[in-house]
Amino acid sequence: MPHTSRNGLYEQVMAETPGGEALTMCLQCGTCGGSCPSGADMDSSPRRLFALLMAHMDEDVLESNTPWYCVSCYFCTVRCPQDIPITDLMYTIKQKAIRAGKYHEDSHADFSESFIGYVERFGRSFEFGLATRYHLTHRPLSMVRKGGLGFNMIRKGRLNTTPEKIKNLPQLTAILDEAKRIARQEGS
Amino acid sequence: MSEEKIGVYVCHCGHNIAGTVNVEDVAVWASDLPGVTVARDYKFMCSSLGQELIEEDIKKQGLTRVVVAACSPHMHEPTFRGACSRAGLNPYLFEMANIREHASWVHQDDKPAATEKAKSIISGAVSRARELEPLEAFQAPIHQTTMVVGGGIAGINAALEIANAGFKVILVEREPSIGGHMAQFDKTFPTLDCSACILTPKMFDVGNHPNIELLTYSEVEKVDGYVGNFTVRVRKKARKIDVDLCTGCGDCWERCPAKVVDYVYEAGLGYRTAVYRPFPQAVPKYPVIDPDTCIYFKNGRCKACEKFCPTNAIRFDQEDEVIVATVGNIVLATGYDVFDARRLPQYGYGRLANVFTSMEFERMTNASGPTNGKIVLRDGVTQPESVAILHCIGSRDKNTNEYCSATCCMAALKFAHLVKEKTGAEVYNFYIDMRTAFKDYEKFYNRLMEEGTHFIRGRAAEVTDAARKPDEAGKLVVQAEDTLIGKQRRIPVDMVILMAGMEPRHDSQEVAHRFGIGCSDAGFFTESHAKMDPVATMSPGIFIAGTCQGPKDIPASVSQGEAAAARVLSLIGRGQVEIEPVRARIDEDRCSGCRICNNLCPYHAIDFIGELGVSRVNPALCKGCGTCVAACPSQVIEGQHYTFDSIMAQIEGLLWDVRPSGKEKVTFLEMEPA
Amino acid sequence: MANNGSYIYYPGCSLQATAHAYEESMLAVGKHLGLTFDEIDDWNCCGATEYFSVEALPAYSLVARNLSLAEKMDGNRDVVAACSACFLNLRKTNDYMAKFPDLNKQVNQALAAGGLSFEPGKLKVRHLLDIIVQDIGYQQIKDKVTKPLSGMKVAPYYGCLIVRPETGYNTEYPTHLDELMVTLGASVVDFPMKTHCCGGHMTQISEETAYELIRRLHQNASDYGADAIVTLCPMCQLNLDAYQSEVNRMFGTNFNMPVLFFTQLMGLAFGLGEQELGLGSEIVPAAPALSKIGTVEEPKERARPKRQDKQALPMPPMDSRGGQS
Amino acid sequence: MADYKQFNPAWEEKSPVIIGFLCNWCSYRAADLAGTSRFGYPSTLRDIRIMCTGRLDPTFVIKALREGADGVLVMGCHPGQCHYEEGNFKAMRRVALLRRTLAQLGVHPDRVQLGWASAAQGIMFTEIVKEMTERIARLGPLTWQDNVDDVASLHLPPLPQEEISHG
Repeated sequence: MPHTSRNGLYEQVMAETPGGEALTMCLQCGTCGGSCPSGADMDSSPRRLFALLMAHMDEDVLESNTPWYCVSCYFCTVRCPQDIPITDLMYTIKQKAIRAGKYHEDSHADFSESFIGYVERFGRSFEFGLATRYHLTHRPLSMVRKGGLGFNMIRKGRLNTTPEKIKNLPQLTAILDEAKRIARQEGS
Repeated sequence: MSEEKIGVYVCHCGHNIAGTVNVEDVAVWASDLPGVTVARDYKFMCSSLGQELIEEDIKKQGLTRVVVAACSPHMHEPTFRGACSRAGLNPYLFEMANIREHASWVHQDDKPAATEKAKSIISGAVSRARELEPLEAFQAPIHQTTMVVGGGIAGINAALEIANAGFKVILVEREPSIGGHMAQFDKTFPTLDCSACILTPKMFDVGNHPNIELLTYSEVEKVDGYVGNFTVRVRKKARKIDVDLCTGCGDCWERCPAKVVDYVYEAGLGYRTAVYRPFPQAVPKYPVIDPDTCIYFKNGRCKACEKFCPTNAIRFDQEDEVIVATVGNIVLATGYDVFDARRLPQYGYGRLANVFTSMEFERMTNASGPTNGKIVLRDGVTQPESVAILHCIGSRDKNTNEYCSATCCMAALKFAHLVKEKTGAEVYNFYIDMRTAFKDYEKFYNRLMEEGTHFIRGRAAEVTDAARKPDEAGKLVVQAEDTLIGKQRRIPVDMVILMAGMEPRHDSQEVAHRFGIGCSDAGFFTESHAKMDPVATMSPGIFIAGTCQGPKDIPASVSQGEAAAARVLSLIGRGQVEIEPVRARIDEDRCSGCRICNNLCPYHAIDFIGELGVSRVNPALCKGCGTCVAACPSQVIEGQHYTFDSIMAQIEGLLWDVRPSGKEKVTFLEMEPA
Repeated sequence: MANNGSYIYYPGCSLQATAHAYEESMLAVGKHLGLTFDEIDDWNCCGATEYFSVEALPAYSLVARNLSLAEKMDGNRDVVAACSACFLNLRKTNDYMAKFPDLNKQVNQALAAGGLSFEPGKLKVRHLLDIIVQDIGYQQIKDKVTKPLSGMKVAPYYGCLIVRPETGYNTEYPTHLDELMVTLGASVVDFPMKTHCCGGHMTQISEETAYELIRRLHQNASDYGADAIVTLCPMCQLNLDAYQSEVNRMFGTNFNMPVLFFTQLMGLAFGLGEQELGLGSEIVPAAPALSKIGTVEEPKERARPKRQDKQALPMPPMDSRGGQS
Repeated sequence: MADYKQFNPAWEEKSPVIIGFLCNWCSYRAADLAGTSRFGYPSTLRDIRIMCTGRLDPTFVIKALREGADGVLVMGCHPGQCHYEEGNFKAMRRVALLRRTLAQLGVHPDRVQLGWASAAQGIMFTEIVKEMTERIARLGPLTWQDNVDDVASLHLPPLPQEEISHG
């Protein structure tokens, strides 16, 4: 591990991201922020978020909307001159924010959680359920507008209205439960 | 065994060793080692007082071996050998124990372990010292001729310095003309001197110097020998021109119908003919015929050049020539390659017409270049109204080259100035850090700021022709985060210049191998010491200068060329050189004549003496690697200074604390070496 | 042919729902080329980008269950995914487990709770397009073309996850889909946005963000005169196709750009029926674009200045060392 | 002092001892560079400078193992970059042969390793020492005094299971 005196959020984020220790090498060059397709909507560019993280301004990092606007395009990761796994670090920061309960109210943690809720219940994703549930609770207005779109999709046979379920769900549940137990035990 | 009187000196090296290793304890402990007469610790052994301590003990106590536990032998072995010599002890009876680089500095977090390791290292050195034998260094005469490889600005200066001192120089250059990259440039930063104006007089001097033999269009193929006496084989490629007849009049290339893009001198921005002289001021003035593009060599017809040559100097049948030269010293000044910007497709070079590399721009802004110095877009006519200059292309990037190319920031400022001066265009510099170290460079940066050049702190993320807004249509858009604002910016421009970094020559590893010198992973040649010996290499008699050693600008290259010349001249002045007597020696009485060693030797230094039926090492050719020593099935080859006994003793010494007790040495001498 | 034409197939949720046309056309084209795809029995969702946002280890374990099931299938065959997100997750989990021993240990510990195990690094995860261009090859495909797509101009759209992070193809400007389209007889526009993001899951959670990304792609494809966008990812297809009208509404634009899967165009060029290729399930109708097939090919536009311009400066060639090393 | 019991309880409070043969031109200088750069590594390595790995007499390795070392690390210039052109290739062949011989003697061949580090690769040098140390730590202390006696009486002992099973 890199030489740091603390075990704060910065160190934890690096430790919990495979290859994350490269973050100490950040040049603050802005290639990530310049490459980001959704950068305009972020309150901090990825570069600035890392600067906050390295300055141990943990609250600012956890409450930032930046990782929640990451679209996982990996442009930043492949272009980063210091080989920092930026996209993966964004995932880790999201996980940290959820665990700390600190994420920005504008963030999309609920969407992710609803999504995995379906995956855990059925073993498959369920777009119809997800879209209706998420939009009914978060954006009822857009739901009205998007109704037509959903109808179109159903008409074209592109939206299943009942979820698919895998056969050996208990196996999957056992695996996921064990994974969660290990993750908790690792003290993160 | 132990009639030897050994002195052990443990150096504190200030805090460098004493801060981690308990040097007092170690010295006391060492005094009990078998054969040790005196063991001391001292603040700085390399100081004159430290050395005098050794000299006094040798004289007064009659020491027969000296061990200094301090830094790396690559640092101070010569120092302490000198001290021994002065006190009358054969310098090869001295042994160094490296407890700094190999102990105190690498085990700073575990002082007891560092102390124990230091003891082991010293114990090994003491055991080995006992087995050392007095040796005499070889003296080899220095051949007075020097070879300089590479005719760029570093090589030119090295050659001129040596030649002006009255010694012969053979200057070998791969291209048809000397001049190197500097000949391609227009202006030089920060003074904006005309590059050609300051370079061409030097080129002329080289071409006309009575002491310089110029071999252009030539490459070194093989190097044998050692300092003072190298044998170098050079292939002089056929110019297909009889230079004794050629006047350089130019009739041939003016008539040549084969026009090709010139990727070397014009960096791809201009054309040349198949018979060509790279540029008007070329030295020598003679053209070459490039057989790859010449129509005659393709289909046997044309010969226009021959027809129009007024002196009948064209020789289509001319063959390559191999020249073997004997030289005393070699200066390598082989220069750099420009980073290929196509390796970073996000910047669009090769796809977007108006993205240029820095070298293309140099040619464009050069009055003798393809556009006669006009700054225009790829269409050849339109003058740009806005130009973006992207720093760090192929530099400071783990995806390409990790190092900083050192010159691009200043060259970018130079370009920005030239663009402004010639076109009045808006200029945007995208940079990570502005690096303007060295005399008057910062002043130039300030001048550019005064001129109104825009500086955006952020490495450009991409260059695209995909317009998002109407004002971007038809433009190149440079997208970057302006890190000082923290926001993404898109700057539409007409022209983009990529500041391509410096790379080692594509064949630098091979060249390093050919000359027997070190080469970094990146491919730059390795100097003997980064700070204290920057132009020497680990191979005596071979020096390096200029960008083959690492990225640097013109004044630094010139300085290194001259520094290398000074090193060569000092060797020539000395007349002879001392060579470490680390050599193989065959006990001819016991040699079975199996000749296994003959073929193993990479230097063909072992001859079979037919009438005696034994092999013999030629010490002038042997370099002391020890390969034959390890391979001899009869164990009759001795590696001087690294003898079998000395290494076996060192192993025992190193393992002083873990050796099996009670049992006397059970050696495996019954086992034949594989 | 590598794998003898037989592959382990991971469909992923989308291919059997929103992108059923992709699966249908893939299977039809595969059959035509003599490929078999053995579906992993009882596969589960790859977690998309969502699971990794919440918890890392369960996310890797979720993916690893599929890899473990695949590993148990017969033969040294490669795993093929047609969805870019599935491809990424399978590949990334495989690679990371091989590269990071701690992760490998923990994931295997979790798998053990379900009676499974997985040895990373042995299995190869590949995208469908990679199999088409590498294992089948352009020449064989060309030989099968009976109805060249001449007259149709397509914008080859790769999206993100098929090239990033490293998959061996140029991460910024790949050309294998371009070449495939040319092989089918279509003309290809030089599409600068070819590897830019379609908005991903942002269409669900931040329309403002997503629609702008979709707009950029359509804008660029239109500017370059494409008749259709051809894609290889169900998410890209969905976003560009289904949300096009929303984008038009938000920005006052008038895009009418059909978005097709590359397998659908392959099928058409092979002379397969529209029905079996799932054509018609797209929201923006493809018929106008498809009607151009067979019309005379327009001369390809030159992005580069013409060589014969006397003053023009030479362009650097693209060929040597064009990709990232 | 690092705790090597976690790798193999047989270490008790001891540490592995590794004899290193470093060539003068590349790996010895890599070790020097690790020092000047203050890159730490386990204190298990005790090195001997030889001009070239081509000088490596297999007897040296046997000697080191016999005299209490738990492993031997031979390090030279990268293949193709030998200061003496090809000494490291010769070392490669000799070490390969030696490892086979050692296995026959009941010593795990991984106790003898070959590594490369150029003069510019201080980090790589430390990585190799770390890896070697961990490998030896897992193998446990070399206790072949008994075996040696067997060898002396020319009876090759069966391969110790716990050692060979790793390789």
